[in-house]
Amino acid sequence: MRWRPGPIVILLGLAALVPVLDLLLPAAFALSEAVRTVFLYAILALGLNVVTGYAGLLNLGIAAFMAVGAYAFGILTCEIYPFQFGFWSALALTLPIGAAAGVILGAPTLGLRGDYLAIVTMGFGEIVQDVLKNLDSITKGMQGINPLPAPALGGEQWTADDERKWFYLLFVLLALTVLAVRNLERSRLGRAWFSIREDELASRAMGIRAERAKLVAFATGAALAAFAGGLSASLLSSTGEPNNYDFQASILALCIVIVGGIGSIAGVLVGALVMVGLNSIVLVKATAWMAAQGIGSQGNVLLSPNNWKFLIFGLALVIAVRVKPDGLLPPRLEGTRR
Amino acid sequence: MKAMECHGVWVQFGGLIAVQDVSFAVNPGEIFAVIGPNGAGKTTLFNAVTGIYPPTKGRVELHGDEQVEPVTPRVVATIAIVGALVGALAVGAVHIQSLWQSWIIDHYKYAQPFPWAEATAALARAIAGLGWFGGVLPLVVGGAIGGGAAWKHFSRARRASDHIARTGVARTFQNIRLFNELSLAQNVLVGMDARMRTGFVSALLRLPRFHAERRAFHAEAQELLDFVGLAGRADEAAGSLPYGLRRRLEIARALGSRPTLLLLDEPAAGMNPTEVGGLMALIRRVRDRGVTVVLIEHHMKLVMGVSDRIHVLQHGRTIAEGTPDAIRSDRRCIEAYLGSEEHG
Amino acid sequence: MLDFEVFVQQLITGLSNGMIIALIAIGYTMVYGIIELINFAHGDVFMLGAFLALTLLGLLGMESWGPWGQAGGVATMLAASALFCGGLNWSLDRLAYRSLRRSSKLALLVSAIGCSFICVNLGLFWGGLPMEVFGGGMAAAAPKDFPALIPQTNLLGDSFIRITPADLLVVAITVPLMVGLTVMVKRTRLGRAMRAVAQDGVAAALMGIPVDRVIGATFFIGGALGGFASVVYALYNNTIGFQMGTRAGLDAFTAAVLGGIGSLPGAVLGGLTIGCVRSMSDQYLETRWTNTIVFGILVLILIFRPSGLLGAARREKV
Amino acid sequence: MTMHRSLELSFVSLALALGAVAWAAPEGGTLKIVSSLPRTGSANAQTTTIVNGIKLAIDEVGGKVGEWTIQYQDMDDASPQRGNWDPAVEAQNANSASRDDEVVAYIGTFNSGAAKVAIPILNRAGLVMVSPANTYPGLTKPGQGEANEPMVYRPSGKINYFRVVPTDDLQGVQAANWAKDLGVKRVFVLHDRELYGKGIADVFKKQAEKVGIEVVGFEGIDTKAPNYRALVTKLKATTPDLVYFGGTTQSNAGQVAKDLRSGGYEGKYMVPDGCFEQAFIEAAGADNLNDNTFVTFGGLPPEKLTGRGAEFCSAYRTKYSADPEAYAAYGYECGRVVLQAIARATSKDRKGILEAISTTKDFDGVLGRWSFDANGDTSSQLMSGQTVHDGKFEFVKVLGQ
Repeated sequence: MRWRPGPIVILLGLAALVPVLDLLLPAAFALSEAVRTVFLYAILALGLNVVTGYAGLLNLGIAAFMAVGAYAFGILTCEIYPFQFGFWSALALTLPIGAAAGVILGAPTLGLRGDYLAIVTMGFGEIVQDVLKNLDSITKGMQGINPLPAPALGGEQWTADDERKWFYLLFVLLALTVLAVRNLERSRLGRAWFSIREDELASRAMGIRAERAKLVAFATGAALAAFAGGLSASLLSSTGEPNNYDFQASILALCIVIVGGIGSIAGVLVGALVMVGLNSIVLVKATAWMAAQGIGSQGNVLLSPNNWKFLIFGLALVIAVRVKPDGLLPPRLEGTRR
Repeated sequence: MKAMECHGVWVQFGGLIAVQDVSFAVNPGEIFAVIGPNGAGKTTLFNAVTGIYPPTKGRVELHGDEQVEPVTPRVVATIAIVGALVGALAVGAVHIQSLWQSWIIDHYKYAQPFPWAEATAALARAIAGLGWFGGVLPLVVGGAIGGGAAWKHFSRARRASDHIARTGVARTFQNIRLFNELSLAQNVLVGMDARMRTGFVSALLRLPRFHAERRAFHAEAQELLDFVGLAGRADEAAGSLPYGLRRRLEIARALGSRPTLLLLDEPAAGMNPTEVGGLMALIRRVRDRGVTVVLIEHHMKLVMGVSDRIHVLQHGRTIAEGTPDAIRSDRRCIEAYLGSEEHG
Repeated sequence: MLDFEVFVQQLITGLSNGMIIALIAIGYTMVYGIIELINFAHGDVFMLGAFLALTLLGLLGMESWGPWGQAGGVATMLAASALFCGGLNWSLDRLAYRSLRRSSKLALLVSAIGCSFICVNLGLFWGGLPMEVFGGGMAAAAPKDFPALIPQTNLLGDSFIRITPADLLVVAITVPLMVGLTVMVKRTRLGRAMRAVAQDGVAAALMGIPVDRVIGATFFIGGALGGFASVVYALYNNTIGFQMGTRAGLDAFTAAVLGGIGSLPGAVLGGLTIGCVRSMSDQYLETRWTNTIVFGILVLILIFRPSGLLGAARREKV
Repeated sequence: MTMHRSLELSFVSLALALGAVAWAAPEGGTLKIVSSLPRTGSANAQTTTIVNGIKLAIDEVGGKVGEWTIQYQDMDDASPQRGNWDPAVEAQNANSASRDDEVVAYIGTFNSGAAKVAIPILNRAGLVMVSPANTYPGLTKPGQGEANEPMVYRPSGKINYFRVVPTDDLQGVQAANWAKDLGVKRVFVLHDRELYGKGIADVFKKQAEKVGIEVVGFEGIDTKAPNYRALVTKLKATTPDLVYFGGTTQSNAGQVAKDLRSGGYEGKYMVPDGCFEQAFIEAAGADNLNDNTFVTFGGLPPEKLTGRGAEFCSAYRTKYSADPEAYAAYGYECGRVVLQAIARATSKDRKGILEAISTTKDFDGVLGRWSFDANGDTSSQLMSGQTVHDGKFEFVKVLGQ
């Protein structure tokens, strides 16, 4: 059989070319920075895809795990705490820490039916924010933790200015995440998740340990979200404030997964590109352009382009699922490639 | 030893008694049929046997064993550990700020080396100094909640269907429950899951052992599909399969776990006479693999043709049991069931 | 004041807040019961209802009406907001949800999230209307004062325990609505049709029930309750803002789940529970932990009662 | 005019893109000022007035300083799905400003948390940043915030961050002193758990204890709650004669006021400059505030201004047909500081303008006459106290005198 590149390979290949493209474009149109954000959200959404796409567990609090990762990374690395791990070891630690957080939330609640679980995860998202805000002697409350280290490779310390290095670091980590998720998807575990999503009762009757498989899905998703959180904190050199990881962030991740094509890795990548792109490329550039053209007036609420952002975002969601209810790149039949 | 025994099984939903004091035993290697008019409680009985819900009263033994996960020391230890962890979490949650204070804030001066030994000792002292109200109370309350939840979880899962399936009991469903979005091969592979050994890490990293196991099981899945007559369609979606063949796939999936006991819930429903003939042959071949078969069926030709013994239910009660010939001539059975079936 | 008085006062506050939550929660639970959709836009439809009420109040100049006139004004606002929210909810179903009935539940959910964003933006525009009640439109995003048509004076004179006309209004509007709704669902043809569709849409369609119409009616009734709730909320809290729907929706959905989703009495019980837990936690613990405590209690209850307080354990047909 | 400019600009960009001109000389004569503020969502009301202030300052000089044309770009650091400032967007704004060589000044941010993200990025690029709204002391003042602040914001070792607003540590102290003067004995302190509100409430509490006011309670509220009746019941039981709320209109200062009154609390209510805007009075309802609400503000209120300030007020009224509010004045001041620095700068590039801004001395601004100190803070310690009378803010006194 001849090997033909699948959509995942094509997407990642195109993404790798963005910095080259940037060399040709004027500075104002540089894309690689926005694409970095796409990468981060893609990792987060891949984590959510394991939980919601594969195992069928609606998780509305994935951003909480991102917060756990970001704050764990912050506390482990920042100079105002004694731990002061380096970038790599702290980033590696976000995975088990995220997984542990996933187990702590998941273990007591996985017996719940779909939407009950959704509300519990949403509540967990609120709790994490509250805890991060209220335990201010530990988490610095609303101040966020900064500065956080950038990676050092080959004895050389990066700064936030090394844009291309950052771009390719995130690119490689995203590719590794894709590979890991794909490996899980095409294994015994992935099959167990699919069977639970389709018919939990039947898969139990076939001897699938549904609780355990769900817990693993939950922990995997949480670990990936925490990983994305740690990375984003390092990229910004700050954990930001707890509010940055609120319900809205979880919703964005969910929209990425569903608009892209639930249960499909390529779909999640496209979804991240479309949703984050809409959010932080198209809308940003469009409003900047409109402002530059002198369109818009502060006196009239309708004439200020910023006031339309919610509407455009919402319409985009409604239209996207209307036109493509299964997402832009829905999964092909599992296993037809084996 | 019997392959399966029911001792005075009752199943009750609220006020409705679906199964009432049913007892029977199935010998290893036989084909045993449970028949009865609609609403006689056959499927409910199957569900009680396979752990989808527990019998209200009575016992179901599989291979001479009740198949309830026993309360072993290991289970007790797990519950205790969960309780202790939750208790510790509760203590931590209540005191996290003061503990952090005595561990980190009191000892860390910015940009100076951290005195780990000294700080940890201070932390230990702080924990020891929590006292009854601050320390022991949350520990006990948290431990009780955690342990209680763990026990509740265990007792719910004791006789869960996944546990029973893993002891060698497989089944099919009256209203076919395939995984429609998975391929045929994958449906069978789900059935085999209980026998697989690869864990998370070897799946993630695709260690050699992952590949070896995958090859072996994929080959076996093909073989099972051949066995039920679905050769060459391994990569089709189960949802696209014609109705008559879905039953066969369900049987292949059930056989994936190499069960010793197979429960078939109305396997011939909706089949035409030719298909029924093929199914009868298949059931016999399954038995010849050494699998004990228990089936629920309305289709009399099939029941009479393949069964070694038949058990008749009406309104949740046993009315007769015996060989096909005996049942055919049993007056009560004819009145209750066969009569209406054959002449109406 | 005595400790006991403080407790009673907190109970009153909790119950009043809880009833408003319950009224919104019923809208969620009805829609969920019938098409298993967490209607994210519900909270924002509720928010728009409050904006409509404030607009009417400003246009008609209700503040200068006499007490009886104002009572009539409140009735007008209730009717208008209920019709408006019901109609809006119905149109959301018609435009954004109906075509997705056969798609996955999650696509429907995203559509609802999208509608919620759209409604939020409409609220923002609305708040920027050049009307005096909206601050002349200069600060579209600022919270808006909703004039206190119902006074907040203490009916018990100088005592520490306060019962205000606003508290009574909450009771006077919510309780009859809840009773009426329960009767409607239990007794009327529409109610029976709704329950039939909720149980099994396909079977109901086969029996000749116009499923889409029944679902539309459910959206309308759920939305109308949100409309009533928005006026009660506005008269009780006296502030509205374009982002108030998010929080109200979150509380209400939590209440619906706590009580057992799909169950009307469950939604009411859930709402009252959350209201009371909130005020007790504010009083006896710290306000900043209140949210954590509410959700912590939710998780605890769900661990031991996985279908909520009054939800029936659902048995899958095998 | 601007249309023409940007057409020209895109032409140049196009030429660059095509590789026709490998390195075009920077287009002589254009300097860009950008602002990065949360323009989507709930803070929009305040940031609109800031942007109005900046635009007014630029318009006043006719969009030109000497031979140099000033371009202004209003960037949004909020994203729609968050409805609030978004760290990723803020970083993106700061990075794109650093990359664009024509940008010589960065006005922002609104939230101190966003400043923490932006300052180091701009610092490395040597781009000056002037904030109209950040009040978190640690951004500039050593010893006030974390041990590593403010050095961590200055990776290049030089100061590039300035602010025209007084920090929390000044305002909180003045507010507590004023409370003492008002005869307050017992105070209940509330805050919104945000960086600004909690910061100022912490300082207020400390100072209140110092000057002998008993702090009977200190609580962080949930800013999204529909009402605070339960909290008011608890608060009333501690019989305070002042409630201090560290927070803004957006974080529900108005609702707190309402619930205090409807809950039967009859004492005083004090809030910081985040509430010094008409929207606060509208949100709270004038009846709930009249004559026993006290607002502190860094600088003098519009109607007390003379000279420059008076001109600003009348110009603002003419242009936007509304009274300038606290943030409008801060925004205007930022704009003017930058423009004046451009005028004074010996070389019209980032370095020269940064230099010029850091040497701003005896600036005749709408907030009084002030200089930037060694940390980048305004030297103006002028604080005024307002009360609400008849639905309007009314100047009471200059604080600290």
